[in-house]
Amino acid sequence: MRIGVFICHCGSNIAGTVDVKKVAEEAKRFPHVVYSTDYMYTCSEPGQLEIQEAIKKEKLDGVVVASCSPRMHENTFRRTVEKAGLNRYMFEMANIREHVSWVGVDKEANTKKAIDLVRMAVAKVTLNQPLFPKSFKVNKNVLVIGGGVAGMQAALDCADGGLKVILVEKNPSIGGKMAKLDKTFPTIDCSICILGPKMVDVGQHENIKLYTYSEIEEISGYVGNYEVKIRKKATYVDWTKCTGCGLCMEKCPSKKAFDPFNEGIAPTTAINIPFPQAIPKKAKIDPNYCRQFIKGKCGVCAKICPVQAIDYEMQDEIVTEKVGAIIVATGYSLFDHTKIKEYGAGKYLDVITSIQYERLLNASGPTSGHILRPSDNKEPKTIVFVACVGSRDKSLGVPYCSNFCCMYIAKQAILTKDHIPDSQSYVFYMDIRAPGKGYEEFVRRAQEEYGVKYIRGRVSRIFKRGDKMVVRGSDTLLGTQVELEADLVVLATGAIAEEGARELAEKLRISYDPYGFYIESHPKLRPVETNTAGVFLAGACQGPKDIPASVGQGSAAASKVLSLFSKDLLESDPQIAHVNEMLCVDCKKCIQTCPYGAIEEKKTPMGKIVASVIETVCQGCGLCTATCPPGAIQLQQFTDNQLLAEVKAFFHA
Amino acid sequence: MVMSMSWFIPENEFDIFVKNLSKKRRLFVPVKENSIVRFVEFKDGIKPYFEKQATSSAKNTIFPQTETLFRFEYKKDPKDLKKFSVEISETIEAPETVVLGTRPCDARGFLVFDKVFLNPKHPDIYYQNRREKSLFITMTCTDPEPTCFCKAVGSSPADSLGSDILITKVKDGFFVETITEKGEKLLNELNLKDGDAYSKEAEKVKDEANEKLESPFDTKGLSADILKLFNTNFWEKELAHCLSCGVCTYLCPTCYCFNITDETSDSEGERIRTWDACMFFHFTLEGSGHNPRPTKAERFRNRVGHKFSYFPDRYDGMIACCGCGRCIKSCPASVDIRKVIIDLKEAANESA
Amino acid sequence: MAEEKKEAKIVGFLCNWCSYGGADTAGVSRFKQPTDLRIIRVPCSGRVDPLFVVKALESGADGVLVSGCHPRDCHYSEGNFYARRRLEVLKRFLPFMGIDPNRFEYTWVSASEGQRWQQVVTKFTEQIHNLGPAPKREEKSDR
Amino acid sequence: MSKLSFAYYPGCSLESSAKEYDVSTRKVADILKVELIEIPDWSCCGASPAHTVDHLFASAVAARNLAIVEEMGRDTLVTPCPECLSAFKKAIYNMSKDDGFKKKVNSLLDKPFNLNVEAKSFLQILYEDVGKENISKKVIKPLIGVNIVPYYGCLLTRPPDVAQFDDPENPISMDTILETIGANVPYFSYKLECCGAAYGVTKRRIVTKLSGDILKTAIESGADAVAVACPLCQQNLDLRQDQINRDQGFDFHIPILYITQLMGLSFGLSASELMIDKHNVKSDHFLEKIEKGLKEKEKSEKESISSKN
Amino acid sequence: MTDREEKISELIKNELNNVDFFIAYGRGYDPIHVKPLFVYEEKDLDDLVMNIFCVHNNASYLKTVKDKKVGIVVKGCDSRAVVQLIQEGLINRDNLRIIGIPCTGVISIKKLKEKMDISRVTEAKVESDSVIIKTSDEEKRFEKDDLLADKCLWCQYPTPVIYDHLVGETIEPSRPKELEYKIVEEMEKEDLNVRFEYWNKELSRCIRCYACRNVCPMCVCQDQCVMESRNPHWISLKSNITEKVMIQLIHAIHLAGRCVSCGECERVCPMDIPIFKIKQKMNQIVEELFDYKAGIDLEATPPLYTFQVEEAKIKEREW
Repeated sequence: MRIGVFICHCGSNIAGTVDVKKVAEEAKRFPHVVYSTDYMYTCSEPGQLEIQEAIKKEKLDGVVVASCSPRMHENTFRRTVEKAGLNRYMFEMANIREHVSWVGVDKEANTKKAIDLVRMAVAKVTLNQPLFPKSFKVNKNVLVIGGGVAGMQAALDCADGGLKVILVEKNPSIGGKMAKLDKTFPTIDCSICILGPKMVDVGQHENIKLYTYSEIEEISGYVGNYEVKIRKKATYVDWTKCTGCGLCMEKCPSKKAFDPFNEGIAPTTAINIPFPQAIPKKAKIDPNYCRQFIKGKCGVCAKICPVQAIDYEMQDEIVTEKVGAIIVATGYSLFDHTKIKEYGAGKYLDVITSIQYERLLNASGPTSGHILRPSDNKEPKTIVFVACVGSRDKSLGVPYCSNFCCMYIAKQAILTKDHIPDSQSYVFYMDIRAPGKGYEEFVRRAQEEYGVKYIRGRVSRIFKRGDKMVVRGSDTLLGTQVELEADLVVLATGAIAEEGARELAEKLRISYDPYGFYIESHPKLRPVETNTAGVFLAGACQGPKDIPASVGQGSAAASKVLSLFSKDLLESDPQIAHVNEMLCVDCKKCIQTCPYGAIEEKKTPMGKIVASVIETVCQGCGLCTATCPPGAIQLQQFTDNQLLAEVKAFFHA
Repeated sequence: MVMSMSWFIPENEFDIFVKNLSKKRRLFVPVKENSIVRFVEFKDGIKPYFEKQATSSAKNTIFPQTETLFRFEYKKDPKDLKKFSVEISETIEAPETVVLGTRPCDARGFLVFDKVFLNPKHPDIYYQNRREKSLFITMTCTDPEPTCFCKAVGSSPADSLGSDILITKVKDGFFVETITEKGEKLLNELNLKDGDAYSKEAEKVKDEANEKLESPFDTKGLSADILKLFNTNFWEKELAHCLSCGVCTYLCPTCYCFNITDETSDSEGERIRTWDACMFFHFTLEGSGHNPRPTKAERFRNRVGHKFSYFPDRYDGMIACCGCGRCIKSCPASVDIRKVIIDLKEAANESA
Repeated sequence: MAEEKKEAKIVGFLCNWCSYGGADTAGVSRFKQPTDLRIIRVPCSGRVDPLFVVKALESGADGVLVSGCHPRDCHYSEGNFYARRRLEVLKRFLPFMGIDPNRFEYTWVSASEGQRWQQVVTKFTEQIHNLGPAPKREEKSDR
Repeated sequence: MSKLSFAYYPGCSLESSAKEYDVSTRKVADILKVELIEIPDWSCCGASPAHTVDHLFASAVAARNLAIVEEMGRDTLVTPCPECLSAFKKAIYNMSKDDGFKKKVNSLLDKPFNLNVEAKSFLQILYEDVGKENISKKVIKPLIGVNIVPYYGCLLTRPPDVAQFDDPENPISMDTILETIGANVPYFSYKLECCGAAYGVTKRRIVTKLSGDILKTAIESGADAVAVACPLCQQNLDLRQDQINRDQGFDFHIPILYITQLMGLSFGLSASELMIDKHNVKSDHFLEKIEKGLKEKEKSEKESISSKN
Repeated sequence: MTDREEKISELIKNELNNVDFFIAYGRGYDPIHVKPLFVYEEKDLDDLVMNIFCVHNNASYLKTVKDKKVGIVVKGCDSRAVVQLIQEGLINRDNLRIIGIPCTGVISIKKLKEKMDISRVTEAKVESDSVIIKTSDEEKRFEKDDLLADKCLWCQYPTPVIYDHLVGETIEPSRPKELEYKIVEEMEKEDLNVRFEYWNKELSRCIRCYACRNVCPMCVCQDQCVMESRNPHWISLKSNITEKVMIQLIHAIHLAGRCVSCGECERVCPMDIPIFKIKQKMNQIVEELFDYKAGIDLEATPPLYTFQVEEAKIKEREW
C-alpha cells in the first residue's frame, strides 16, 4: 500500500506539548508509509488541499491524519480524501490532541504516545477496505412527539413543507404548558391569544394527523424506515361523535376530580374538557373520580349526552404508523415543592406554585382571573414570590438554573399589581437571569413602575402565624434576617425532565443526561440533532428554555427533517457487518444477539445455510462479530484483524 | 559395510555414559511427564525413561514442530520512501545432536523422511543439515506391545536400519554395537569396555524379541486393494468414529507433512514451517473454498492410502509406516489402523 | 537524568459514543492524566470480544481497560449489557490461568463525565504501576 | 410490656439547676416500669463548650461514659438532656465514620470504647419504646381543659443524620405524648425556633428577643403552658421570663414545665412531688385550671349517667 | 452379551429403519478400550458392548452429521450435550432417536494406567464394587471408585436428562455435589505466579493436535476454528507457549455457559494435560453469576448470549 501521514499542529494545541516534527519523521519508517508531513492547521482549507495534492501526486491509497478527535472531524477529512478520488473509508485518524497533548504534561512521553497512536492508525488503515454506501427508499412522514409550542411549531413547519406529520400528545389537548399561561413575557400579550390560532392551524392542517391523549408504545426500525406503535388511551367518550358542547361537564355529579390542567389549584368534574380553547375540544372521563367506575352506577353523562358519545367500556387502542424521522418535543415538568419541608411540605394552602398562580391570574381559570387565597378566598394584599425553588440547589438534585423563572416572576408581579392595585409584591431572588431581548428592561419596569420589592436572599423557612404566612429569609444586601408576613406565597418551582422522559429515551435509543434531559449530538454545533440518525429534538425536553427558544428549535428541527427528506433516497452507512460464507457454520448466535434483528438465514447457491446481513437495518454495533466463534461475520472498518493490527502495532514498539 | 564393533556398558555405569554423551553434543532422551513419555533435551537432573515406548515419536528432535526458515526485514530508502529493499537472514547451522532411546520403529521413520527431504534434485537444506549432524542410538525392543506391528511392515523389534548405534539390554548391562561410521566414531571417543563377551547373549535377546511379535496382516497387494476401494463408501463406514484430529499424524514417526506461513510485525517478520496433517480440513482447502477432501472419510483414505499405497508405489515398495502402534494407543476414538487394513483387504476381495 | 519511571503498556478499548466522548471531554477540560494508556476506538463495548483482552495481555500488555456507556444508555441499547456479562466472566476467569485480575478492568463512563474519565485513567494507571510489568511466558520445552 | 431497662446518664444540669427534670424522669420511669440504672462513676459529657474547643477532647470525654456503659453490658445509654445526647451522638457518629479518629480517641481513654453502645433521649424511649398505649394506661388525672404547646428546641431532632429521631422540620413526639396525657395541643409554628441557648450569658438581648418571640407565639396560640424537654430551653423561657418582659415590653406569666413533670401530673403525682413549685413562673393558675377541667368532666359524666337510666 | 447389551441391540434393531445409522459402543482393540460403534446394519451389532469402559461421549459426532437422521446411545453426562445442542438449535430433535443408559460411572484409563501396566490386558470384569483386570502376566482387583473418572465422583445426572427409550431403572444422584469444584478450589489455593508457572509447564507439552476441540460436542465450527485460521488471524501456527495458552482460552471462552462437563477434552489429550479444570472453572463462574448449568433446560438460552438489565450478582466497580 501507499499511505500518507499528516500530523497536525492545531496551532499550539498539539505542537505545544507534542514534538510534531519528530512524529512525522518517525512515521516515515512505518511499513507502507510513502509520504509523511506535519501541517499547521490540517482541518483548514489549505490543510485539506495539501492532503488532496499529496493523494494525487503520491498516488496514495490510504491516509492517516493525526490531529483532534474523530468525533469532531472524521467526516470532514473523509470528504477531503473523497474529493481527491480516494474512497472515504481508506482513512483513519489518530487522536493526539484530546487524548494526548491536552492531557499529558511530559512532552517526551506525549511524543512517544503520539508516535504509537500514529503507528496503530497506520497498521489499521493498511487493512481498511473501500466501502460503498447503499441507498434505500425513504418514508417521508414525520412523527412529532409532544404537542406543546415547540412540537406544534415543528409540526406546522413540516406540514407546510409538504410532509405528512403524525403529532402525538400525551394530554387530551395540545397546547402544552403555554396553554396554561395567562400572559407571556416580556410583552405581556395573552398567551392563549397567540397560541390559540396556531393550535387551530394544527387541528385543521390537512397534513397533520393528531393523536391526543396518546403515548408512544414502541419504536423499531431506523432513519427513513421507522415503525411506531402508538397507544390511544381510552377517553370513554367517542370523539367522532362528541361536539364539545360541555353539557356533560355541567351535569356531572362528581365535582372533586383533580384537574391536571389547573395544576390542582381547583377541582373539576370527572368528565371534562380541559380548557375552552382545547384542540381537539372533546370531553374525557377520569376513571379515578367517575362514580360510574368507582361505584358502578351513575351514568348521568351518558343519559344527557345529545349525541350518545359516552362509552364506559372503551379500551386502549394500539395504532401503528410508519415514519422516516422523529422530532421529540416532550417539554418539561415542574419540581414537586412538597419535597421541601422548610417551606411547609405542601400543607399550607396559601403556599402555591407559580403555574398555579398563573391559573389564578387567567381569566378562564378557576377564579376567572381574580387572585384569591385558596384558604379563605380573600384577596391577598401582600404577595411574596420565592425564586429558585428546586433550582440551583445541589442538595435537591437540581443544580442547574431553570432559565425562565426570573422572567415570569417579574411578569406575575406586574400582573398582580394590575389585578390588585393596592397590593405589594416581594421577590426573594439570588440573581436575576434576564438575558433575552427586552428582558432586563422588563424586570427593571417591574421594580420601578410596579413597585415590586426585590430582596436578594434565600428563604429559609415559611410557616403560618395566625392567618398570615411568615416568610423568613436573609437579605444579603442589608446583611440581616428578614421576616415578611404574606397573605400569599408563590414558589417559582424549577424545571425538571418530563415524567416518563427516560423510558421514552430508551424506546428511541437516544441518551439522556443525569437529570433526564435529552443529550443533543453537539451542544454548540448540532443542538437539535441526536446521536441517533433520524431523531431530532426541540424545546425544553433538551433542557429548560423559554418560549422563543422553544419555537426557534421547533423550526430548526423541522428544517433538519425537511433537508433530510430533500432526497428521495437515503444512503446507508456502509460500516456494517458482512458474512464470509466460507466460515459460517450457521450456529445462529449472531442472529440471537443482534439488537436490531438485522441478520437472517439464507441458502447459498451451493445449498449451504449461512447468516446474511440486512444492510439497511444493521447499525454497525459489532456485537455479532464479538459473538461469532469462527469470526465469520465481520463488522466492516472494525474487523477482528483491524483491531488486532492496532494491538500488535502497539506491542511491537 | 563397516566391521560391526561392539562394546559393553555395565548396568551401573549407564548414567555416566548418558552424561558423557551430553558433554559435547546436544542429547535428546525420552522423559516421563505425568503419564506420557516424550523426547526432551537432556539437562542435569533429568531422569531418562527407557522402559516403555515414548508416547510421541522422536521426529521432533530433527524435524521440530515449529522451525524458522528465515527472517526478513523491509528497509526503506530514506530519500525515496517508495523504494524499499528486503533483507533476508536465515540460520541453517544446527548443533551436533545425539538421540538416545529411540526404538527401531522410530529410527526407521527417518528413512521415510530421508526419501522425501534428501532427494538429490531438491534436498531440504534445513532437514539435511540436522540429519547429517544427528546420530541415533536405538534400543532393541525387548517387550513389544500388543499394538506393535513393525513386523507387518518389514521391520522388527531388533531392526537396526536407520540407527547409528544399537543397544541391547543383557543381563547385567548393555551390549552396544555400531551400525554406521558416525556411530563408531562417537563410541571410540567414549572408550567403553569391549563387548564381544556379550554378543551371543545379545543375539539371543534379539532373536527372542523378534519371535514375540507376529504380523497381523500381509502387505502384499495392499496398494492395489486401496486403489480399488478408492471410490467406495468403505471409508465412510470404517472411519465413522474417527474425530479427524491430529493425534495420529503428530505422534507418527513417518508423518512428515508441514505448512509454511509468514508472521510479520511492523516491517519485519519470519517464514515458519510448522507440522500439518492431512486429517485437518485446512490441509486441502483451496482458495475458492472448494475442498477435494471435505470429510474425514476422504482424509483418512488419504492417510492409509499415502502410507500403504501412494508412497510405496513411488519409492519402490517402501511402506511409509513403521508399525509403532502409537496411532492406535493414543487415538481418542480407538481407531485401529490394523483393523482398517484387514477390513480393507476383505472388502477389496469381496468386490473383486 | 532521574530514573524515569518506566511507562507501563496499557491498552484501552473505548466505545465511540460514550467513553471515547468522555475521554474527549476530559481532554477539552484539560484534565491531566498519565500517558501510559493507548486508546483503541470500537463502535460499542459489546464489540470487545473477551479474546481481545486476553490477546493484549498475552502480547505484553501490563494492563487492559474496557470502557463503555452506562447500562441503559448504550447507543445500540443492548451492547453494554452483553459486554457486562462477558467481561465479568472473563475478569473472574483470568486469575485461574495465573493472570492477575487487577491487570484488567471494565467500567462505564458517559460522554459528559470528563472528570470521571480522568479518575479512571489515573487510578488504573497507578494500579498497574503498583503491579509492575506483566510476567512474560518463556519457553519451557524444546522446539 | 417486656421489662425495659437502660443505662441512665443524668448529666450535670439534672444534678443541680434542673433537679426537677431528673426527679420527674425517675418517677415517670418507675410508673411506666422502665428501669433506669445510673451509670457508675459517670463524668461530664462535654456538652457544647468542649465541642467548640476541641473535637477530639469532646469525643474522648463523652466516649469515657459510653465505655463504662459498654462494660456494664448494656447497648443503650439514655439521657433526658438533649445537650448530653448530642455530645454522645456526635462522639459515636465521628468515631464510627473515621477509624483514625476512633483510634486517637481510644488512645486517650484507659478503657477503649468499641462503638457497641448507642445514645437515646428519654423522650425517644417514651415515644418509641414505651409507646402512647402504655402511657395512656397510666393516666389517672388527664390534663383536661388546658392548652399546652410542645417546644422541642434545636438539639432533640437535629442534625438529622446524627440525631436520627422524629422529623427534623416537623417533630410530633411531644405533641403525641401531650395528647395522650389529655392536654389539648394547638398549632404552634415555633416548635423548633432557637431560644438563644447559651447567649443568655454573653448577649442576653438575643435570648430575650428569640425566647420572647417563642413565648409571644405560644400565648397567641392560646397556650396555658409550654412543655419542654431541655434544661437550657427551660431556663431561657422560665427563669428569664421577667428579663424578657423587661427587655421586650411584654407581660407574660406562662409556666414552662418539663414533659416528664406534666406526665407525672397526669399519672396522679402531686405538684410538690414533681418539684413544679421550684420554677420561677408559678403554675398555680395552670394547676387550678386542670382541677376545674377535671371537676367539669366528672360533673358532665354524672349527668350523662343519670340521664341514661 | 449382558442382558443390558441385549436390550440395547433389540432397541437399535427396531429403530434402524428410521435412522441412517446408530452410534453406540463397540469392542476396541482390547477389553479395556471401547470404541464408538456406528451401526449401519444388524450385523454391526455383534461388536456392541455396554460396560464400565464406555467412556466416550457419542454426542461428539452429532455436529458432523447435522443433516442426517441419527440414533445415539447416551449416558447421563452425554445426554446433557444432546440437550445443549438442541437448545442452541445446532441439531434437530426430530432427526434424533435417543437411547438413555442410567450410568453408575465409567473408568478413567489414565487412572488405571497409573496403577498397573495395561499394555497386555486380556480380560476385564466388574464384580459389585470392584474391578478385576487380567493381563498376560498378572491379575489385579481395584475399588471401582478408585478408577472412576473424576466427573463420575460428583455426578448429579446419572440418569440421562433426555431420551426416547431408557434401558434400566432411573438412578437418583447419590454423589456429593460439592466435589465438583474441589479440584478448582485446590488449584486456587496456590498463589498467582505458581498457577502461572503451572500452566506454562503443563501447556508446553501441547502439540496442537486439536483433539480436545474436535472431541468437544459443542465445538460445531471445528473446521473453521480460529485456533488454526489465518482470517481472522488471532494466533500463529507456532508452537510457543503464548499460542498454546491462547488455544485453551479460546476454547474456554467459547464454551462459557455451554460446557456440559463431559470431561472428554482431558480424556483425549495425548499429552495428558489437565485442561478439563479450565472448563470447570468457567462453569463455576457461570453458576455463581447466573445460577445456570448448561445442558439441562431445553428452553433456556446460554447466559452469555442474553442479558438482564439489572444483573443481580454483577456489581459496578467504584473509582
